[in-house]
Amino acid sequence: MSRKSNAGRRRVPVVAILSAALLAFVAICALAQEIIAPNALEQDIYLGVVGGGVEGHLFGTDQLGRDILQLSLAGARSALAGPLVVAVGSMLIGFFLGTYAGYRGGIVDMLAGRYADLLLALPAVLLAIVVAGLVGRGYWVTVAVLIVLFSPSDVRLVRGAVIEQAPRPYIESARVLGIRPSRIMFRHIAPNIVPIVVANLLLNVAFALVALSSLSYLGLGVPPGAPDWGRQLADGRQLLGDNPLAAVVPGVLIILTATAVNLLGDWLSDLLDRRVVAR
Amino acid sequence: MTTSTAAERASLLAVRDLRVMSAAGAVVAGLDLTVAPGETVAIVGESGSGKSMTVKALTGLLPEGVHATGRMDLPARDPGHPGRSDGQDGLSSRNSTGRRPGLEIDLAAPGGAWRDVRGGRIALLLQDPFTSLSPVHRCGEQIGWAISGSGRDERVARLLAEVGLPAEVAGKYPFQLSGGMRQRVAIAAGLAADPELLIADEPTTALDVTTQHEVLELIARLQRERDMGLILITHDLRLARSRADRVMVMYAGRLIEEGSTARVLDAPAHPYTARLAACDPPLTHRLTVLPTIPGSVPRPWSVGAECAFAERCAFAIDACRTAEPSLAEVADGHRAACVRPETAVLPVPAASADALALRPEATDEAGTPEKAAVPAAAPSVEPDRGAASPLLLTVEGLAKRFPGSAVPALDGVDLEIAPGEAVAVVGESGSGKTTLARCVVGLERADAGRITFLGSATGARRVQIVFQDPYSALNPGLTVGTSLAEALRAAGRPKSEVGELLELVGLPAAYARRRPRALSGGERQRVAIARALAPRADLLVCDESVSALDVSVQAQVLNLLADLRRRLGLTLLFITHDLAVARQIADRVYVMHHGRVVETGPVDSVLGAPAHEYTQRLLASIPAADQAD
Amino acid sequence: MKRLVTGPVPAFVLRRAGATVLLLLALSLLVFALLYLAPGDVARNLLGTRNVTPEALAEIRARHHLDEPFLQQYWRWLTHAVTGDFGTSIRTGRPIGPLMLEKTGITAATAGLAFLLSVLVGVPAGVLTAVRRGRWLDRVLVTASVVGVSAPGFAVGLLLLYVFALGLGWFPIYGTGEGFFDALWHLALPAVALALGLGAFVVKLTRAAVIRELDQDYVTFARGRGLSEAATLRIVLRNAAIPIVTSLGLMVAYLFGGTVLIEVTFALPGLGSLMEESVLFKDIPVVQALTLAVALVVSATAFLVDLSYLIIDPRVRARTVRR
Amino acid sequence: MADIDERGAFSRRGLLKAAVTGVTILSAATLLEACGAAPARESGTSGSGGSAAAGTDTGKEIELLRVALPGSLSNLYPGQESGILNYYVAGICMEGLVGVDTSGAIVPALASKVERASPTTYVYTIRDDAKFHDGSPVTADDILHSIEMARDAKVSPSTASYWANLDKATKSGANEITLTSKTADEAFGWIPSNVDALWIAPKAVWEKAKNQIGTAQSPLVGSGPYKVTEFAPDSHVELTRVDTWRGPRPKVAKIRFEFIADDNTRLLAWQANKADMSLNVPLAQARQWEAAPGTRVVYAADRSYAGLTFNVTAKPFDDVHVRKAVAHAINRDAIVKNILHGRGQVATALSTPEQFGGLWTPEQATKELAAIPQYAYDLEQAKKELAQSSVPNGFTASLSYPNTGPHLGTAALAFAADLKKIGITLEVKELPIEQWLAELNTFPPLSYMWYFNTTGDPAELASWFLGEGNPAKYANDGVAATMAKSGAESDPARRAALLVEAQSAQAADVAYLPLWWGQSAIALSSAVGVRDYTSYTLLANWPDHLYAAK
Repeated sequence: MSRKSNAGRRRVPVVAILSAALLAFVAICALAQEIIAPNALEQDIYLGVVGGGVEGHLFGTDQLGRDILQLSLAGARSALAGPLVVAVGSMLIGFFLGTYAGYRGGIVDMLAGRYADLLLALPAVLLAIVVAGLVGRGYWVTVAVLIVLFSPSDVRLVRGAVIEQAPRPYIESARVLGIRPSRIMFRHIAPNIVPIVVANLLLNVAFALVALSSLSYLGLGVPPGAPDWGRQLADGRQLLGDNPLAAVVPGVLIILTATAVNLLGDWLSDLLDRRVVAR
Repeated sequence: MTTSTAAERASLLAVRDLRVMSAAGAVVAGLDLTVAPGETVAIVGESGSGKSMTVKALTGLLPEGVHATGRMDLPARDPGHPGRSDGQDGLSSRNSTGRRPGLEIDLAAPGGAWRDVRGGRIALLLQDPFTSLSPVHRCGEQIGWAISGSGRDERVARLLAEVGLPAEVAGKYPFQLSGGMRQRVAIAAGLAADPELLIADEPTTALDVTTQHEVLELIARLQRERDMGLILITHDLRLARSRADRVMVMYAGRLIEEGSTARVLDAPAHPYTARLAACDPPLTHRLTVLPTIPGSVPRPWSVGAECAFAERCAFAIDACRTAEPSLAEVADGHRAACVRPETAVLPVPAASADALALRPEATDEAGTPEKAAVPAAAPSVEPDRGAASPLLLTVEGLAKRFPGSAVPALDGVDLEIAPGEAVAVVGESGSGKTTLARCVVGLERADAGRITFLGSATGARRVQIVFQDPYSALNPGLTVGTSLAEALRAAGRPKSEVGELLELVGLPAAYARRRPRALSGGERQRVAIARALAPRADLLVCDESVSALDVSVQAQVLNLLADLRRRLGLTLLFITHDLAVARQIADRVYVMHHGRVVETGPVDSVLGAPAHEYTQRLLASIPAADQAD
Repeated sequence: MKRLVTGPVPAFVLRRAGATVLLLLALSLLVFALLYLAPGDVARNLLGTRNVTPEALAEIRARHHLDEPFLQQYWRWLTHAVTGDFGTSIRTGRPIGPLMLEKTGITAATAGLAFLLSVLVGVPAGVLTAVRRGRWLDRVLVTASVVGVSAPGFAVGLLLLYVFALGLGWFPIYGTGEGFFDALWHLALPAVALALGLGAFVVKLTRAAVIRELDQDYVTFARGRGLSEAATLRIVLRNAAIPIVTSLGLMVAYLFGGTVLIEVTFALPGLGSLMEESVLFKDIPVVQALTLAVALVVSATAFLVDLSYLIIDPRVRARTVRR
Repeated sequence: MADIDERGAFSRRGLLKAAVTGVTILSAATLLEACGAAPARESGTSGSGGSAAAGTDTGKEIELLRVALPGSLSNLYPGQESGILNYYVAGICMEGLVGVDTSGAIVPALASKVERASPTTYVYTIRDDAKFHDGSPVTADDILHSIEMARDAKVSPSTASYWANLDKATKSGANEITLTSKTADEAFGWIPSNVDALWIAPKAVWEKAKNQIGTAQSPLVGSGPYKVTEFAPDSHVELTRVDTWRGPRPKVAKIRFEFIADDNTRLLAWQANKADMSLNVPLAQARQWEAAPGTRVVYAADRSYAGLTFNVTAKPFDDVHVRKAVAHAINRDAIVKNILHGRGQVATALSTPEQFGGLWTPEQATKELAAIPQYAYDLEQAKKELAQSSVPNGFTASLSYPNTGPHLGTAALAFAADLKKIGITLEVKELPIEQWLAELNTFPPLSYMWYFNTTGDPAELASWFLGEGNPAKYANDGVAATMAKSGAESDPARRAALLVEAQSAQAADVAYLPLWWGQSAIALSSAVGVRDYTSYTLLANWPDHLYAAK
């Protein structure tokens, strides 16, 4: 957050290493779901809910007799994929629209500003439900809605950063040299806002994870039965008496993963000497 | 300048073996310092010399991760030492605190004692009056913070009067005041706790030249009235010469020479001091080639067991490279850290001259003042102004007012530049000179008036610009090579010319792979010039292009520009606030004031015999002018 | 400040009010369109399912003007809305005003309490971390705030409920309470759950703002002329207040989103749950009124933030007055 | 409006209540079990919980009964806000012309006698000993005004449409009111009851309240055994026993309903001993409720039907082999045992056993209905059927369930796993109840039906499902003829036989696959006992069935 002080920043802090390790593990689970949690979706409705510690089910099972541990590991995929797509997607919108609005100003800037105002004032739940209803419910529909909902802040962020860069002498020199505006925007300004973009991307991943889980919790995200931490947490609430781990494990995983991404993002933004943009 | 006996009186402050360490290494490597009441000690050095860290260490304000060692003694002082002329009030406030006890401070010890030092014993005045006051507090309030007890408002009013400000300034916010007024407010705030010693860190660098003069006069008066010690941190030798009793020269974290101002600056015993003094462009005449010091100041911690200046010194011998020379007395009170102090006064041998300045006519004359205003040999002869040859640039009746601003930035400016000519526009901040430059290169659109190139208002403007700040001149996200390639690409020239461009400005072609942050300020400014040359511009606009550079580097860049003019037939429009620089670079000069051109003509006549009152005032404000008087 | 009363400030207010009206207008059209497009049928929702004759459906539709073209429906709503008549809820048949008023109390109290908590704890904590930058206290608090930002409110709420309400019995498990102190006691846990994430944000932004100010020259100068650390900190805080207040203003919009989940978790019948119910039922008048109310609150907050600049930042004051 | 619509209106309301209550708790949607949508309304005569399990009656008074309501009420008048919970509260405060008893029969209320003078004419004799809570006598004018109000879409938007079949309501004598319906309809007799669409209040109260009766400002006033003494919308409501009640004095002096919409919160509150009675305990949590100390959970069959509907005109379900394959792949026993935790019964027919009251006991009915051909869980058989079908290699289909019935989703996931084994991919989707209702009207190829029978007529669902305009688009002349015969048959036994015959014929075609008949539950603290608990009980004068237990 602060400007880099000269001393003591060379070392990678322990939290960053731990965060990276946790995320690596989650990423492996997401990529190699079939190997790590091959039986995640295997049901045993005769077994039903059992508590933790049962042989073969360290964390017990859910209502359908599915193993909580395997299900939770399998949930890593939807915990990473969606948030990553949300962060990247909204940042792409933010990057192009924000850069254009920030550099060219005028009507595009005005429209981008109103677009952001409108989206920020729109109730998120309304948009999520309406789009889900029009297109059908599903994980990726929710992801798409979140991209739209996340984009205004990214537009503002990039726009602000571009506006900060534009009057700098090296950009003015490029203008005097007669370099095309599009090239100035994406060849000359872009490399300098990459630190902000990257740091914000990570923070958005964490935020999107929480948002997706929240929508799953409200029944708007993943389809029933799919391995997803938010969904598991919601479904697991009914089972608190029989197997509290069904809710606790995914809940802890959400918090841990989001924290790890956030810590890594903070560390990275420190590293990239990100200017603090408080507004 | 108070009394010549000041140094003999009991010192206010005595520092022994001050060292400042950062994570990278020593920033200040051992320094002793004493200041007597009423005495002015100037600490002189270029950027990276460690002078700012020294004063931060003396006030306990080192940034995080940096710490100091050493001892600082503040002897006990009687309350009744000579006060200000309106001493009544000062006495009463001092009586309340009584005799100030002696303080011995271990600079390595954490925290604690600084509360007794700062304010009442030592006050620190910073360079930039625009940032050193809180923007959201009224000036009176800010001054009053250091005053306890009743009668605060009266004290504030008296302090304001003392620094020559009307009482209503107390109710104003800093942004409502000019730079000079802000620095006066800052001085008043610094004096609020009646310090014995004022440390002023480049107190006038951010100010206009006329204001500079007033502020320095004010400080001198206050010092006299209060019998206050003053440590003046500056990079400006002229300023040190005009204001200091004693001078300490720092280089790469080391004190290399100290002594009375007259001795150190008139008869330097260290080659660096001598070279530095020579680099300062004279105001009174033009040098064909400015003396320079090759290379740049090394990082303090990268210097091994050797003389830190050895690498750049024309007279270095083996002994300079095997051990670090210690300060040795060369005359009474004059000490220097050089094994060959006698060489300092010698002219620089040819071999050591800056590679770019390496031209026959420069070799033996460098460092020797030349009285001829424009040598006949110089190819940049003033063009025949009566001839029909078309003017390169014509500016007619240019006017511009920024929205929300009460006064116009440009108010009917006329300007002409013939091909091959070098024209300087001088003026203080707010004079409109930068707006003029920006209009010429097309970064701003004027409200009224015409700008024509070679008689045509349209068509390709082969005009480029070099800005002031070397640190933001280059795109930090691109390598030097890419930046130049981009410029070439826009001009429709091949990328392969990057190497040539770099060599043109005296940099190795290998620099193309470097990132801007790996370059020194001078090198960056050279790359910026190379970039401006990429489209083979006819007119190069230099907007304060050397103002932010150290004096030795400034001389290098000025030499480079003069050289490019000769070689490429480049036309220069040089915007500067520094009359000495204008004198060195320009054929003709325009003096701007409040958006108007108040005087114009050949540089010699305008600077030598100014006709306009404002030009006269400008010239009178320059420290060297004091010296000349 | 007397100058504010004359000329420029009312003009500033007018400009802002105009922009807000335009935003509300665009928003109402957008929301109306979204609900119009949303799947489901109000008439069906009212009637339930099964073999309803087309005539019966038509009758219900006609009663709620659902048979009119989209623009006509919107115009009907708009012309009523400008006279202050936001209509009646299709779902409950009650006038919107009292319906919303009833639920506003809970949401406002929860959100307000959470806001207060997060500011009262977050700002001092942020200042503390900034002053102790790099020390262990800073690291611990910063890491804790990251966890706070990362923990979804519903998960935290659930945890609080189980630990403090059921386990320790310190707080009630449900309900909204009667009378001020009882309500405070009932809303404490929801407010804490909401405030945790919010407070963590406040810590982060306060820390950033204070650190940025601590790096300024005027701080060095203040110390350099002997001001005490406490006095210096006061100056810093006054300056840091500008970015902090801005961010706090932006948080109001975020607060409303957060209350939906919290109201669910703690079974509080507030505006958040009303919004969700009404969206699902396609109860257009309620959703419209709610959306506009929230947008109005957000706009008003942004406006208040801008007005507060006039108080906090003399530079803005001067610029505004000059215009 | 057609005959079937009027009957539909009644059951429609059942679903509507599901919808409304469902929406109320939707915010917690996925967490909830059937709570909102499982109104324990018109259960058959069987009370599978019943007093046998309850403690003995101590004969003492119950000073205060704290009831946890699984939803939030903002208006107490069911004509305005018609969730099933509003009925439970309003029903003990206000009366209709008629009411219901625990067996589900229509019984006199403010009318002492009902006479059906013609198929479309109902004559009600008003009793003269009834008094409103304010002490004023109940007059025919009050009743006519109340009917007027109930028909007014502004005052009673939720129930006004139920009155569509009313031709006119007149005062035909000093103490007599005659209602005439437009068409003859068995279900018309239910309308002027406080379990359907009439709540009688003094005319003066209606007029004073304007359109806002049932709010905190204009609380309900009626002639029932309890009056509203405190109402905080969305928080709680308190009712106190009155002296004006003509019937036997209930043992409960004061009832305080706490609105706790969220299931988990309600369970927590229960565990913390904050309530004495909790309605609509979700089945998925039943074990946790049962495990709470001092708790008795009482179950009653609620005559609900859950089953699959195949659109027999839509591919691939137009192929009977596909339908049979699906039927063989569903393990209904396991679903009832493990997902419903035994709180239900494998359904063998569209009619529930409790609907044959007067002819068979539920046990007998179960036995009779079991004679209808069934498809045993047999994946081998399922594979064989699929192999003979037009899609021997399987296919993909989707199945939606309402968010108010998560156990439907769990069951769907359970049999989706089995279907997967024979090559059928079933995408299970959760929809908000509103969208689910909307989807049902589009005749999806495969859909859930979750239906609460409302009358005691065993043909209620069958006549819809096997008649014209049925959701499966099922047309079988033989079945239609049998159903027509049953409609004309007045002898209950022969009618039942015809119904079994029609459903047996349908079973061969598997347009509908019954899955289970449901139960619902209430929880009671061990200090409270209940007698004659059926799902009708809460719609009758239910505090009268409670007693202090030991």
